[in-house]
This record gives sequence, structure tokens and C-alpha cells, in this order.
Amino acid sequence: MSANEHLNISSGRVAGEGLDTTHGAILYLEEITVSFDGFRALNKLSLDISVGELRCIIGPNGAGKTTMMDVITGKTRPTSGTAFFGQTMDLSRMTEYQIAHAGIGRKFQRPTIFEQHTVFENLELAMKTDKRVRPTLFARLSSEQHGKIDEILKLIRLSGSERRLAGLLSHGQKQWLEIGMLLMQEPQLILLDEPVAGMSDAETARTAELLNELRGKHSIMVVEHDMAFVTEIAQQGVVTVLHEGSVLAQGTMAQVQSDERVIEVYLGR
Amino acid sequence: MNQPSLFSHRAWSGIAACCLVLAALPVLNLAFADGHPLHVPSYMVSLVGKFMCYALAALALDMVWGYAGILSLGHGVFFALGAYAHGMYLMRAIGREGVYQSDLPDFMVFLDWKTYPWYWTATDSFWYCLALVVLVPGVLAFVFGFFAFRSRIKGVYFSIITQAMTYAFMLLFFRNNTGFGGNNGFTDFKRILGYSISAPATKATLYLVTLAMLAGSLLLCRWIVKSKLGRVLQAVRDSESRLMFIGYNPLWFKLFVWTLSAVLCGIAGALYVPQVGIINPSEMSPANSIEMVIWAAVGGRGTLLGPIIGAFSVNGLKSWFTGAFPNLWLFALGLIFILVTRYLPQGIAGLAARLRKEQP
Amino acid sequence: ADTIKVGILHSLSGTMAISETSLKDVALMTIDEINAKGGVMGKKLEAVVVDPASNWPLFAEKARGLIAQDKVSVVFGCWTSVSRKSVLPVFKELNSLLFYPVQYEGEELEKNVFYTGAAPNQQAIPAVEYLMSKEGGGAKRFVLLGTDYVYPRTTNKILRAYLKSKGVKDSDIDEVYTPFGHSDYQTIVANIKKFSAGGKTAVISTINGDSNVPFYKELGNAGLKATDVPVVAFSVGEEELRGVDTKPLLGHLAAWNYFESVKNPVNTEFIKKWKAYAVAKKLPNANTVVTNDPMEATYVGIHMWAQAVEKAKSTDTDKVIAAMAGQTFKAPSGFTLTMDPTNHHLHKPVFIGEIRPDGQFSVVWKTPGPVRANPWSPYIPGNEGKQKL
Amino acid sequence: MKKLLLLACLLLSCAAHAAIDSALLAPLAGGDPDARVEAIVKIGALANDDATRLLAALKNDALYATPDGRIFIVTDDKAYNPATGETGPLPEGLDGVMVNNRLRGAVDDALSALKLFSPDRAQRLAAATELQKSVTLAQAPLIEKALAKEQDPDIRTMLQLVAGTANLQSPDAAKRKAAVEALADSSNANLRPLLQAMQSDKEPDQAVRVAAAHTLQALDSRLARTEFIGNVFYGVSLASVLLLTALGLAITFGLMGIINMAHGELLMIGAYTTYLCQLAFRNYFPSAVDCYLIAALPAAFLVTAAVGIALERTVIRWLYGRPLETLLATWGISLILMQAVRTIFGAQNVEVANPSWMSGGVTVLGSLVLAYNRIVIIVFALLVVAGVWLILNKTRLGLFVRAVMQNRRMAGCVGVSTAKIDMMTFGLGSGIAGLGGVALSQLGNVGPDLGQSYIVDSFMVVVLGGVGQLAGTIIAALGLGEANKFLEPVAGAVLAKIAILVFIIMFIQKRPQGLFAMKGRSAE
Amino acid sequence: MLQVEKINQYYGSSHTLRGVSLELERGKCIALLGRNGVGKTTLLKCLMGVLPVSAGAVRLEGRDITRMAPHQRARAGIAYVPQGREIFARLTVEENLLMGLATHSGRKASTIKGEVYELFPVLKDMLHRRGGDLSGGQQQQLAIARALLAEPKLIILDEPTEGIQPSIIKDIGNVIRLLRQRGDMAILLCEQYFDFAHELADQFIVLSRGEVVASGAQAAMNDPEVKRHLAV
Ligand SMILES: Nc1ncnc2c1ncn2[C@@H]1O[C@H](COP(=O)(O)OP(=O)(O)OP(=O)(O)O)[C@@H](O)[C@H]1O
Ligand SMILES: Nc1ncnc2c1ncn2[C@@H]1O[C@H](COP(=O)(O)OP(=O)(O)OP(=O)(O)O)[C@@H](O)[C@H]1O
Ligand SMILES: NC(N)=O
Ligand SMILES: [Mg+2]
Ligand SMILES: [Mg+2]
Repeated sequence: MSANEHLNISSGRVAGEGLDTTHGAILYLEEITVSFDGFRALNKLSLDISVGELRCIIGPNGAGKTTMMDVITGKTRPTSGTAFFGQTMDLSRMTEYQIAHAGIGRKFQRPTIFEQHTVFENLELAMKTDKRVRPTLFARLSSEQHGKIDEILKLIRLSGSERRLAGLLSHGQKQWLEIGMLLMQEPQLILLDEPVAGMSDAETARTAELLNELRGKHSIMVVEHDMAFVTEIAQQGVVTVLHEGSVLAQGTMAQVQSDERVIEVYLGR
Repeated sequence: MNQPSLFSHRAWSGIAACCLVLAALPVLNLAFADGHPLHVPSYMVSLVGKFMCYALAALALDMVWGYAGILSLGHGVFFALGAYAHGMYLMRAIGREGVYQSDLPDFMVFLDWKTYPWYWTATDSFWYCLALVVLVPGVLAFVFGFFAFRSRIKGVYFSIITQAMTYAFMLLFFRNNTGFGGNNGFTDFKRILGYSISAPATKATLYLVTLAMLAGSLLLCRWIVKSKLGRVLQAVRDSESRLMFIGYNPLWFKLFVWTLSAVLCGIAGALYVPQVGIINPSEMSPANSIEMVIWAAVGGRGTLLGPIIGAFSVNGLKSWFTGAFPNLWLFALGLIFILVTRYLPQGIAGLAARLRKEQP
Repeated sequence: ADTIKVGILHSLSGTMAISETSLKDVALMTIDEINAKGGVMGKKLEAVVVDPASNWPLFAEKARGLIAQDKVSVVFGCWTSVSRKSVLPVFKELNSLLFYPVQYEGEELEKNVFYTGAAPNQQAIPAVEYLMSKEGGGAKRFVLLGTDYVYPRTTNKILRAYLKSKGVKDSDIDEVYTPFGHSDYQTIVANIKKFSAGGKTAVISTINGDSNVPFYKELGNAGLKATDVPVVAFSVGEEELRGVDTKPLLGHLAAWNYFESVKNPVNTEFIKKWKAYAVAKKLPNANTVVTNDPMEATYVGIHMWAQAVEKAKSTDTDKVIAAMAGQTFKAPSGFTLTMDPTNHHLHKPVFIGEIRPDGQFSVVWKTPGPVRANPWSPYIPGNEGKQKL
Repeated sequence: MKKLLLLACLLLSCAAHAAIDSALLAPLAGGDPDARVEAIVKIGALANDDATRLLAALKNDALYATPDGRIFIVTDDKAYNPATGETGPLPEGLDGVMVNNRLRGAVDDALSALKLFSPDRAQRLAAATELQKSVTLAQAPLIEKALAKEQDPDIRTMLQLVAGTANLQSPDAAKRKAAVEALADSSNANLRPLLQAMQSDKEPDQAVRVAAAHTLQALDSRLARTEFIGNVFYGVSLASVLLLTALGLAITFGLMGIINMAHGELLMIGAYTTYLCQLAFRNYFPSAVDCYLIAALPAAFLVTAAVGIALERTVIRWLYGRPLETLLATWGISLILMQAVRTIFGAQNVEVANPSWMSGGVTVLGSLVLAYNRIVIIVFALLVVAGVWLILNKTRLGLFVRAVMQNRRMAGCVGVSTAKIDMMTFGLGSGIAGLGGVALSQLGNVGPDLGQSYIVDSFMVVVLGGVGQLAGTIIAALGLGEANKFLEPVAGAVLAKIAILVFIIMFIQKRPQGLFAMKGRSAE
Repeated sequence: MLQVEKINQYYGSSHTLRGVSLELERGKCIALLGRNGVGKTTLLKCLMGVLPVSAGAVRLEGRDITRMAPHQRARAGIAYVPQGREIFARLTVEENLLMGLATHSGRKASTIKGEVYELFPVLKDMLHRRGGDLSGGQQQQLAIARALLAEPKLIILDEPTEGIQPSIIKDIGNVIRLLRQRGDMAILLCEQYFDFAHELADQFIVLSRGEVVASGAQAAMNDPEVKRHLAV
């Protein structure tokens, strides 16, 4: 089973209903500031992501990467600045579920799954369907949907474990499950916060492979500290370096890696 | 689907058998005369009828607590409101047979009220009151829940405001001027739909209706819990915020079970009044609501059958102990609660599940 | 059967246990006493004690159990009016007998109940009359202070009507209610003080149960003395005062149909028996037990029932009811009480007592003889001519 | 009339003789109330030591009569015969002379008039204060006389007010006006009806009316201020009670997460310990009985802490990480504790008296009485809060407690004995509940149900403040106390309570995590 | 120093550790390798006493600690950096560090040594922030600092580099090297980041499905046989 087949299942839509990406960008962050009791976790951060782009974000611990994702997904409200999904959706006015509904999916830095549900149910819950009360009450899995869950299970290599409680998985397995949930959601914009933390090197390579497959079909934003992994997936694309809440450098991986300031604050000598 | 089935085959047959036995009680009571070995005393029948109402309330509570993780310490208010709604009809049905022989209930005559206050309008209609039984707890729960859930009040904070709510209602209903009979509440009912309320056949009918409601609610709840919505509810319980990030709005899911639960509780209360013969504000005391939680906990929350078993066993023990050991029963009951928590973390239902696992 | 079963239906746990427990004990003592004299119709009485746990529906359930399951011939029990109301339908349905020993608000008459406590005219009205008299201080203004439930509300309604008939203006009456279990009386005591600035004021307290102690403590500490603002209570007796330091309460009043301090041979005997019983049964605090009005009413009720059964030669409800009419009993209050043949209430004397430092009452006023009950207060319009079953 | 007589006699004030005429005494033992009052007035008019002694005896229930009508003052087992001045053994058939409020009032009046001329300053002051309540025009000459003799400035001020009050009804308009003006600084609420009457047509003199209006206005504003301050005090006092009852719960529930339904019963055990201490002192150290509270504090703390520790070791420690189950188990515990106390001590309340230094109150601003027990409890609450705060924030124990409650497993991994910390924390919370119980015993019932009436309020306070937030608990208690006390006069106790509950519901909408919400990522 | 003899562990009916043995000397570092879900964390938890073992023995300096509670093991000289950080979220950074000193007493228990700030300067800036508010990497640093403050004889690190920026990973590597050189501490390092482990360890063991499938000295780590157990 390769990631290829998965792509057939996921509709592959890049932009969905209601999302206006006429200007080519799917996400605009402009002058976003987030302060916590005076401490600026994000400081006038501006950033945009094009449709179908895979953007890697790196930066020191505490640079504000996770906070930025919090802002995009509605978990944290920016103190100032604007965040737009497409041309028209003002993320700062939307709730978490509206944002998710609009097509932004996220994997958290620490794996967050429904520990009391089975692996299967985790995927089922995440699946892209009508998520209002009545449809949920009367929902029945179609064989197509069933098939899709099976595909994803294989992809994340938890096929034998679908009836296990997710809480009993190991750390790395939880990471994979969460990626699986993300794929079930079929979002247009995927946010991945340290997807390979705690994965073995081989698993990391597999993840890189998966991301390379998804490239172009979804817009993706990846935060990672694993430079080998970032190099692998960034290819010739743009890598953004955050530092102290704003963009420190931006360019290809090679440019960034040779930037003195980046070496100073992040890579080390 | 991929769920282990909620009730095993054995549980299904158990439920069916229980329903049959329960249904047989009033029949045996009517069919055989006192003294006959198969006679079931009417005392027993009314006792079991009352327990079934409690069981329905416990089941309702389990839907919100056991599945959606919303601990309500104020379900007594829904129970009582359902009871009061039905009670209004029963009071009107007394007609002029009250002690003051007035069209108004005695307590209103006593307050010198000349007409019914507006909220008693049309309560002489049985069907209207039945609608109230559903609507009053339902609307209250909906409004209360809407604001609370929208403000993302959770955990003990939610529990405590439900407690505050029931407490406030209790004080309100204690006031004579509120128009619901004050401390004495409603009692001394004479008839329901024209049938004498103390006639054995009426009682048997009420009993059977209760049984049907209980069984029906059990099936309804099982269906909900087994649907995808049931799984969303459990996800609400475990990680509400994660649920939002995959696109669900927990507000409506919570509101749905919360309101459903309140309505079921109200129905339980409505069935309770004619069988017990009194409803008064002490049903809204915080301690009463806590007791409902205790029934669910003893039986095993999050199991549907557990709370029903819990309501029967706790109340059964209480009834028996208060007669058999009037001075010591609190020790026994208290000890049982402690032992259940200590040794049966999943309640009685959990014990059953464990036994089943050990000897398949 | 070779015994006659009688039910005892008093809360032994929950909020009412504080008052009702001793009624259960007195009932058991009385039954022992009757048995020691050979029982009733040659049969021993057998008490069936249950605990309705201060829970009103449980009262109904237990009543049904006693009558239907245990087949008792009579039930002695209840304290609060609501518990009585909740068991009433059961007694009517099963045509059984309840003896209710506590003062209450009236507005009720049931064939299946014998009321051995006071109706409002046997307690509340005389107390207010006394307060308005020269001897009682000549009160002109009244604070009607009660717990928010039907007994205080009803009593106060009757009193208000009565006061009006005596020319007291509405502005001279203040009606105040507190929730059950209220424990902070600072504001209320301060308000009483303020109100009393307008003229000679008396407080008529229908505070029930647990709230009395905090109320009296506050009263004492705020320096409101009985000579300034006397408080007359209808629910405070010797038993309740056991929990209070009575020194600051000197002179406050209570109205009852019996006080432990009344001196007569029957009472002396009654108290002696009770104390001996408490010691023998190792009741808690046996050496400080006291008697009070509902205890006496219980005692009288059981004896009268026994007499009626002897007279009827049967425990059949209707026969006993018939035999109860006109029963008399020489009560510890020092009077011979009569069961009214028409309204199931006792003719009772009324005493008004002032609290003494030792927690007893000294009687400062009493009726010359027993008074007939008017369960339907004549001060409430529409009640005329309702005094009979 | 009665007072006039008294005055006449006083003014004539004949020389003291050794004994009181038995004809004067005889009516005291009789049944005619009017005659008895008259006798008291006459005896008071004697204005000698014997009269004072007799009246005092009457007031204190120390006056006895024989069946043949002779009167004796009984002290210990000696009988003093005021008619003869002899002291002897108790005669046969002595019976107490019945006193009722009317008689007591007459005695008080007689005594306070006597006391105006007492050599003891305190007595004179008390008498003057007493007279302020009940003075009449007829007494005016007496007051003037006392005023003429009086040197003490405080008492003079007081007497001037008394004189003013007396002269309000003077037929002489000038005197009335002077009186009204003299009363401009009074804060005696009893004057209101009189002054009000002077506003109407009953007052013929225009000038007096104007003056009365002024005085009334001044009086009213003074009364309003007093009332406001009174409400603040009552609120603080209620808050201190809420705080003391909630503080233990703030630890067992707030910090440890145990839904401790037995908290109320721990309060109750503290109160019963107080009761036992009082009994012990009454039996073994009767002379030091006023100190029983001092002993009760450590005793209650230790007893409840021990009970708490026993509960923790046997029941609660199995339930960490299952907070909802603690509700069930502690509910069971609470039933058992309540019934145990009922079995041992009986279902009735037991008597716990305020020590004499906590009885009564201090009068401030003329009419506001601040009860000593309330003041003591406010101070006590402050001390307990300070102690708890120190323990939790300034000791290592506090740090460990918080760490264990947040992450039990990791706390163990860094070397904290979680079992010991659990035990000590629960013991501390319980012990503090015991201290709360001591305070409650000074205000209300001590009975098996004591705890039940406080448990709901305690949970509300803790939750409203924000679970685990000590400062929140304090503010919540204060807020609820004040809100309650300012609402109560307006809405009555029942509606005030309902309003408070509704307020709590609304407030939590605004602050779903309580007053002192945890902010940021760590809150999740 | 540390001897682990044939320990077995079960989660309910699933056999997670099957007769795992290992031995570690003072001043040495052992790397624990293996794919996701093979039982590495479980093994470390058993050593810390967080999970009970069903058979086998754990000895520290010859003392049998198999049945000891975690806090007793901490006092015996084991410090633990768990996977997932396990910061005390509502304690401040400073208080979290003080918790690292829980096994000490007296003055020592209240003085946080400056060394940790040199190593993790960010902690010094954030002393009064709540632990739970820190970024993931900052929390990881805090967890390591907390363990180091205990001055343990044995330090157990479960994926200490997870989520940490490259420059600090280098620093952490240096610290571990330093500790090893100091020679008074044994180090048990569970790591997915192969190069990092390779650089620091003296020995290694590889776990697969709860069993030790390979072990040896550092030099043998690059064996294809070993790599095979790590590949997917
Ligand atoms: N609620 C909060 N209160 C105070 N400070 C906060 C809060 N949330 C985040 N911070 C601070 O904001 C900064 C940015 O945190 P963030 O989690 O976004 O970093 P990051 O770039 O994701 O780091 P890492 O790579 O370590 O995950 C950090 O210094 C963190 O301590
Ligand atoms: N509490 C538990 N109950 C049952 N099984 C569990 C539990 N915790 C972990 N497991 C299972 O035990 C196995 C070993 O888990 P462990 O966490 O030790 O793996 P790991 O080697 O640390 O993996 P990773 O590299 O992903 O952290 C996994 O298959 C996991 O699913
Ligand atoms: N009848 C009473 N006192 O409730
Ligand atoms: Mg991050
Ligand atoms: Mg692991």
C-alpha cells in the first residue's frame, strides 16, 4: 500500500466551496501580534501560503510557531493583526469548529487523540461529513467511507489495531493516528506541528514520503526541528525561519541553512 | 459497527425477563386475592412503580453524565418540574372535592386568590399538561444549557451552577405566593382522566405506563448511544477542544443530550406524582439531585443499564433498611456506598461485566 | 394475632430527626407502660418503628407499608404538616388511623386523623392576646417572623386577620420569612430593632427547627431583651432550648398546651417515667432529657387510643373512631383533656411561659380550662360553620 | 402613672431604714399583678440599699415566698428576711416569687432610676443609657436633678440627650424647641416617631416644627449611615463564616480535587469537639470555663485532622484520579458520620454557650450593636486564612501539595512521597474544617445536621472563587456575604438568597472558571 | 551500578516486556533503541517504578529496588526525564526546578544551581512563567534541567531531544558527554535520533516487540543487523 492510492480516495480538491483563492494564496497572516501579559509570543508576524504550497517553518524553541498555529486554528485570538483564509474568511472572527469546517486541519505538537475511543472511531469521527447534530445521529457508514477508513488504517500502519483504544498506543503510534485523522478530514490547509517528533528515522522517512505525495494537492504548513526531514520535504520550496515572534529569514533550505543569524539562534555551530 | 455491542445477548434476555416480571406484578396483584400465594401486595406494586420513576431519572442523568461527561447536580429540578406540570392537571381534576369545595385548589382559596394565575391557564386539559411535562423541563434545560455551554462552562463549574439552579427553584417553590402550594406542594389527588387515582386498576395502568416508558427510554438511549452521535458525546466528555478542531460544534451536541435528559427526567417526575401522591419543593433540594447521581454511580455510569440497577438497588435497600433497622440503616447504606466505590469502580454493572469476562 | 401492632412514623434521620426522635421514644415508653398494665383488650401492643428519614414521599411509602404490610391498627407519627399531608391520602385510601401530635396551622379536618396538638386558636391566638394585654406588655406593633413554609404562613395569615380585627394597622405589622435552615439573623434582628423604635413591639416567631438557635443567639448578642421586645415562639419548647444557652433569653415566651414545669402529680409521674425510661434505654444524654408539648400530646394520644380500643372492643378503624368521641384523659398538663366528638381535636388548656435561665419555662398565663379547637380559623372568611366533620 | 409615683417617692427620698415594711412586701407574693407593680414602685422609692438588694433579688429569681406570704432573699442556702433584716436557715415551703416581663420591666425602671445616683460611674452611665429608651416628660425634673449633680462629661452628654427626649413633650414651646435642638446629635432611633409627630398639625408652634424637621433630617441621615455601616459589618461577618466553612473545602476539593461531601460533617465534628471541651471545662475546671474555646481550637483541629487522615487512609486514597467517585464515597462517609454522632450524642442539638467574653456586643454610632462573637470570628477567620496561605505558599509542603495534585506520578518520580503528602493535605483540610466548626458552634446549632446546612454554600464559594485559588475563595466569600447583606433588607431573606443563586449562575457565565481563572495553556 | 534481570511486564493480557536484561556501569551511557511501540518507554517506566514488573529484578548499586515506589527510587538516586515532559503545568518554572530538589533537604533543597541556567538560558528568563505555558521545546529543557538538579546516580532520559532546536540538541549532547566524563553518573538514554545516540553511547541495546534483539558496544551500532531492527 503506498500513499498514492490514498490520494485517489481523498477527493484531492484544493479549494472547496466558499473558499476564494483567486489571488493564489490560501492563507494570509498580516502583522499578527499575540501577547501574554506583556510577553509577545508573536510580534507583527506576516506570512502567506500559496495554494498547493508545502511550507516548512523552523525556528528556535519558543519562537512562536505553535502560537501561530493556535492563531490560525482559532485557539488563540490575536491581540492585533489579521488572519485570512482565502480572500474572504477572517479567521479571527471564526470559532475553532468553523475554521475546521472551512478546511483547516491540524496535528498538534503533543499527540491529541480521543484516548477512550478506538482507533477506528477516531478516524470515523474525523471523517469529512456533515458534522451537525441530526446528520450525526442518523449517520451510517457507507461502504465507501468504510473503505476509506481501511485505507487510512493501512497507511498509518494501525490496521490490526483498529479496535484498540487509542489511549493505549505508544507515542509514535499516536502521532501516526493523528496524521490519519487529519487525512480523514480532507482539509485544504494542513498544519503539522512537529509531525516526526518521537518517530524513528525510518518512520520519519515514511512521513516525508507521504508529505511529498500530498504536495500540491493540499496546502501544507510543517513545523519541525528535524533538519534532515525538513531538507527532504522542503525541496526547492520556501522555508521560513521564525524568531521571537516574527520572520527572521526566508528562502530555500540551502539559503536558510547558511544564514548566519539562523545558525546563531537556531542551528548552532 | 466497530463497537462492542452495548448489551450482550444475555443482557438482552435479562432485560426482557425483567420487563416481563415487572409487568406481571400489577397483574398478579389484581388477579389474586390477598392471602393467595401468588398475590403481590399493592404496597409492593406502588413501591416498584416509584422505583421505576427513579430509574428513569437515573437513566436520564446517565445520558449526560456517563456519556457526555456533564455532571448535573440539579436534575431534581427537571424531575420536579415534570411532576409539577402533571400535578397541575391532577390538582384541577380534584374539582370541587377539595376541603374548600372551590374550583380553585385549596391552597389558592387559602391565599384569597379568586382566579387562577396566568400560568395555570388551560391546565385542566390533560393533554396540555402532558405537553408541559415535556416542554417545561425541556425549555428550561435548553435555555440554561444554551447559555452555559455557549460560555463553555464545564466540569465542577457546571455542576455547581446546576446545583444553584435547583436550590433557587426550591426556594422559589417554597414560597406560598409562587402559586404552587408552597411547602406542601400538591397532594390529595382524586382522579386522573376521570378514573379514581386510588383504584387498583388505575394504579396498575400507571405502573404499566411507567414500565413502558422506562423500557422505551432505555431503547431510545441505547440507540442514541450506539449512533455516531453517541461517540461524539463521549468525545465531548474526553476532549471537547479536540473535537472542535475536527469540525464539530460541541454546543449543539451537549445541548441535545442535556435537553433530552431533562425531558426524560421530567417524564419520570410526571409518572411519579400520581403514583406517590405528592410533589413538593423538597424534591428540588440539592441533596435529592445528588442522590440521583449516587444511583447512577452505584449502578455504574456510562452503561445505561447500570443506573437503572443502581436506582432500584439503592432505593430498594433504603426502603428495606428504614423499616428493618430504623436506627442503623444509614451506617449500612453509607458503608455500601464506600464499598462500591472502593471495590466496584464501574459500579454494579461493572461487576457484571467483570464476571462475564472471567467466565465466558 | 396475640398482639396488636401499632406503627410509629417519626423521622429518625435527616433534618427532622432533631424533633421527632424523642417522640418515637415517648411513644415506645407509653406502649411499654400500657403493656405493663396488661395491654389492650388483654393483648400486648407491639410497636413497629420505621424511619421515613425526613423525606415526604418516603412518609407516604412507609405509611402504606405500615398499614398494608405490617397491618398495624393505628399509626402515631408525623411532625411537619407536609409529612401529614403526604400520608393523608394513604390513610384515607386504606381507611386507617393516624394520631398527629404537633401544633399545626389548622384548615384541615380528616376522619382518619386525630389531632392531639394545638390548632391556631389553642396556641397562637391566646399568645397574641396575652402580648396585647397590659400584663403581657401591651404590644402595639408586631413582627411576624417565620420560616418560609405553610405552617408559619398560615398562622401569620390568621394572626394578621386577628390583629386587624383588634384594630392593629397594617403598617404596624411586619411579616418576615427566612428560608429553611437560615442561619444568619443579623439583618433581621437589626430590622426588628429598627421596627421596635416605632412603639411597643413584640415578635411572633414561627421559626422552625434549626434556625431557632442562631436566631436566639443573635437576639441575645444584639442586646434585645424580653422587657424591650418580647419574642413569643410557637415551635420552641424545652427540647429545642436544650441546644441554647438560655441565660440571654430570659423572659422570652412560648405558648404551648403543656410545659415540663407545670406542677401536678400526673406531670411529676410523667417526667419521672420518662427520665427513668431514658436512663434504662441508655438514650443519648439520658441524664438531661426533658419533656415537651408534642411528647405530651403523643403520650395522651396513645392512651386515648388504647381507651377507645377497650371501649370499642375492636381495633377496627371505624369502631375506634366512634369510640374516640368524647374520650377523656387526665393529662400531664394537669387537666382532663377531652377528644371533641365532632372535630377530632383535643380540648386543651393554653399556657404561656417565659424562658427561665435553666431552659425551662415559668408559666405566666394560662386558660382557666381546656379550650375547644377551631381548626378552621374564624378569622378567615368562608370558614364559618366548618368546625365539624 | 407608675413612673410618676416612683418619682414622687424618689424625690421625697426618705432616710434609709434597716428593713422594709412587710406591708410593702406582702403584695409581691400575691396574685394581683397591678398590686405587685405598685409594690415594686414603692420599694424602689425607698431608694436605699435594702431596696436595691430586694429588687436585684427579684430580678435574679432569688426572691422566695413562704405559703403564708413572708418574703425571703435566698443566697446559697441562707434566707435573708428583708422585713426583719435577719438571716437564717431556709424556712419550710419556700417557693420562688413569679416574675414576668412586666414586673421585670418595672424592676428595671426602678433600678435604673436608683442607679442614676449611684456612686459607680458605670452604673450611672448604664442607667442613663437605659433611660434614653423609655424616658417620659414626668421624669424630666429627676433628670435635671441628676444632671445638676453629674460631673462626668460622657454621662452629662447622655443625660442631656435624655433630658431633651423627656422635654420633647413639654407643654412649653420654648422648652420643646430647645429639646429638639439639643437632640440634633442624637442617633436614637426611638426619637423618630416623636419627631415625626412634631411635623404634623399636632405641633402648634411653627419654629418647633422647623427645628424638628432639621433634627429629623440629621437623625435620618445618621441612621442611614449607621445602617449602611451595619450592613457592611453584617456582610463581612457572614463572609467570615462562609470563608471558615469553605476554607477546608478549598483544600480538600480545590487543591486535591476530592468532591468532599463529608466536609460538612467535618465541620460538625469540630463543633462537637468544642461541645466536649466545654463539658470538660464545666466538669473539671469550672473556674476557667470561659477559656474552653482556647482549648477547643487545637482540640478540634487535631480531632478533625485525625478523622480526616483516617478517612484518607482507608477510603479516599483509593480514589485519586477518579474524582467523581469521591462524591459517592464521601457521601457514604457523611451518612455514617452523621448517624454516628446521632447515636452517640442524640439527634437533638447540644448546647454550646458563648464564653462570657464573647456574649453581648459593643454599641457603636449610637445604635449599631456589633456582637462580640461576630467580631471574634472575623478576626479568627483572618488568622486562619493567613495561616493557610503561609503553609501553602511559603513552605515546601505547600509546593509539594500543589505538585502532587497536578501530576501525581511525576511528583513521585522526583522523590515526593505522594501518599504522605495526600495524607497531610487531607488532614490539613479536615483540621481547618474543624476550626470552622468551632466558629460555627459560637453562632448556631450544634447538632448532627450542622454540616448539611453549610455544604452547598461552601461548594459555591470555592467554585465561584475558582477551584484551587485561595485568593478567589476569600473574595468570593466576601462578595457573597456583602451581596447577601445588602440585598436582604430590600428583598427579604428568601428572595435575597434566590437572587444570590441567580447571580452565581450569571457570574459563572462571564467567568466560566470562577473569579480567579487560570489563564493560558496550562489551564487546559 | 544498574542491573536489570529478565524483567517481564504485561498491560492486561498483552505481554509488553519479555525477559529484558541489561547492565549499566557508573560513568557509562547506554542507548536504548527500537521502533515505535516496541516497549522502550515501558521499560523505562518499570525502572522508575511507575509500572510494576511481573517478574524479574531491578538492582541499583546491588540493592534490590524491584518493589520500591517511585519516590523511594528517586531518593535512591534515580532521576527521570519522561517522554511527554510531564511538567507541573501550573507551577512556575522556578517551582518546577525546585521540585527537582525534592530529594534534598536543608539549604540544598532551596538553591537552584546556576549551571542549569548556563545550559538552558531560556529558563532563567522565564522563571516566573507557568510551566504549562512554555513552548514544547522549552518544556523539554525544563524537564531535563529538573532531572539534573537532583544530582542523581542514574539518569533516565526518554527521547530527550524530541522537539528541541538543533543548537540545543548539541548542547544537551555536550552535557551528557560531560556527565559521562565526570564519571559519577550512569546514563540510560532512549533515543530515536540515531546519530545523537551513536555519538554519546558507550553501549546500546535494541528492543523489538518487548525483547532485546541486539546489544553491544557503541562500535557495533552501525551494523546492518542492528539497523534492520530499526527499519520499518
Ligand atoms: N499562555 C502563555 N502564557 C505565557 N507565555 C506563553 C503562553 N503561550 C506561549 N507562551 C510563550 O510564547 C512563546 C512561544 O511559544 P510557542 O509554543 O509558540 O513556541 P514554539 O515556536 O512552538 O516552540 P517549540 O519549538 O519549542 O514548540 C514561548 O516563549 C512561550 O513560553
Ligand atoms: N497503558 C497501556 N495499556 C496497554 N498497552 C499499552 C499501554 N501503554 C503502551 N501500551 C502498548 O505497549 C507497547 C509499548 O509501548 P511503549 O510506549 O513502551 O513504546 P515505545 O517503545 O516507547 O514507543 P515510542 O517510540 O513510540 O515511544 C505499545 O504497543 C503500546 O501500544
Ligand atoms: N405543624 C408544623 N409545626 O409544621
Ligand atoms: Mg511548538
Ligand atoms: Mg516511548
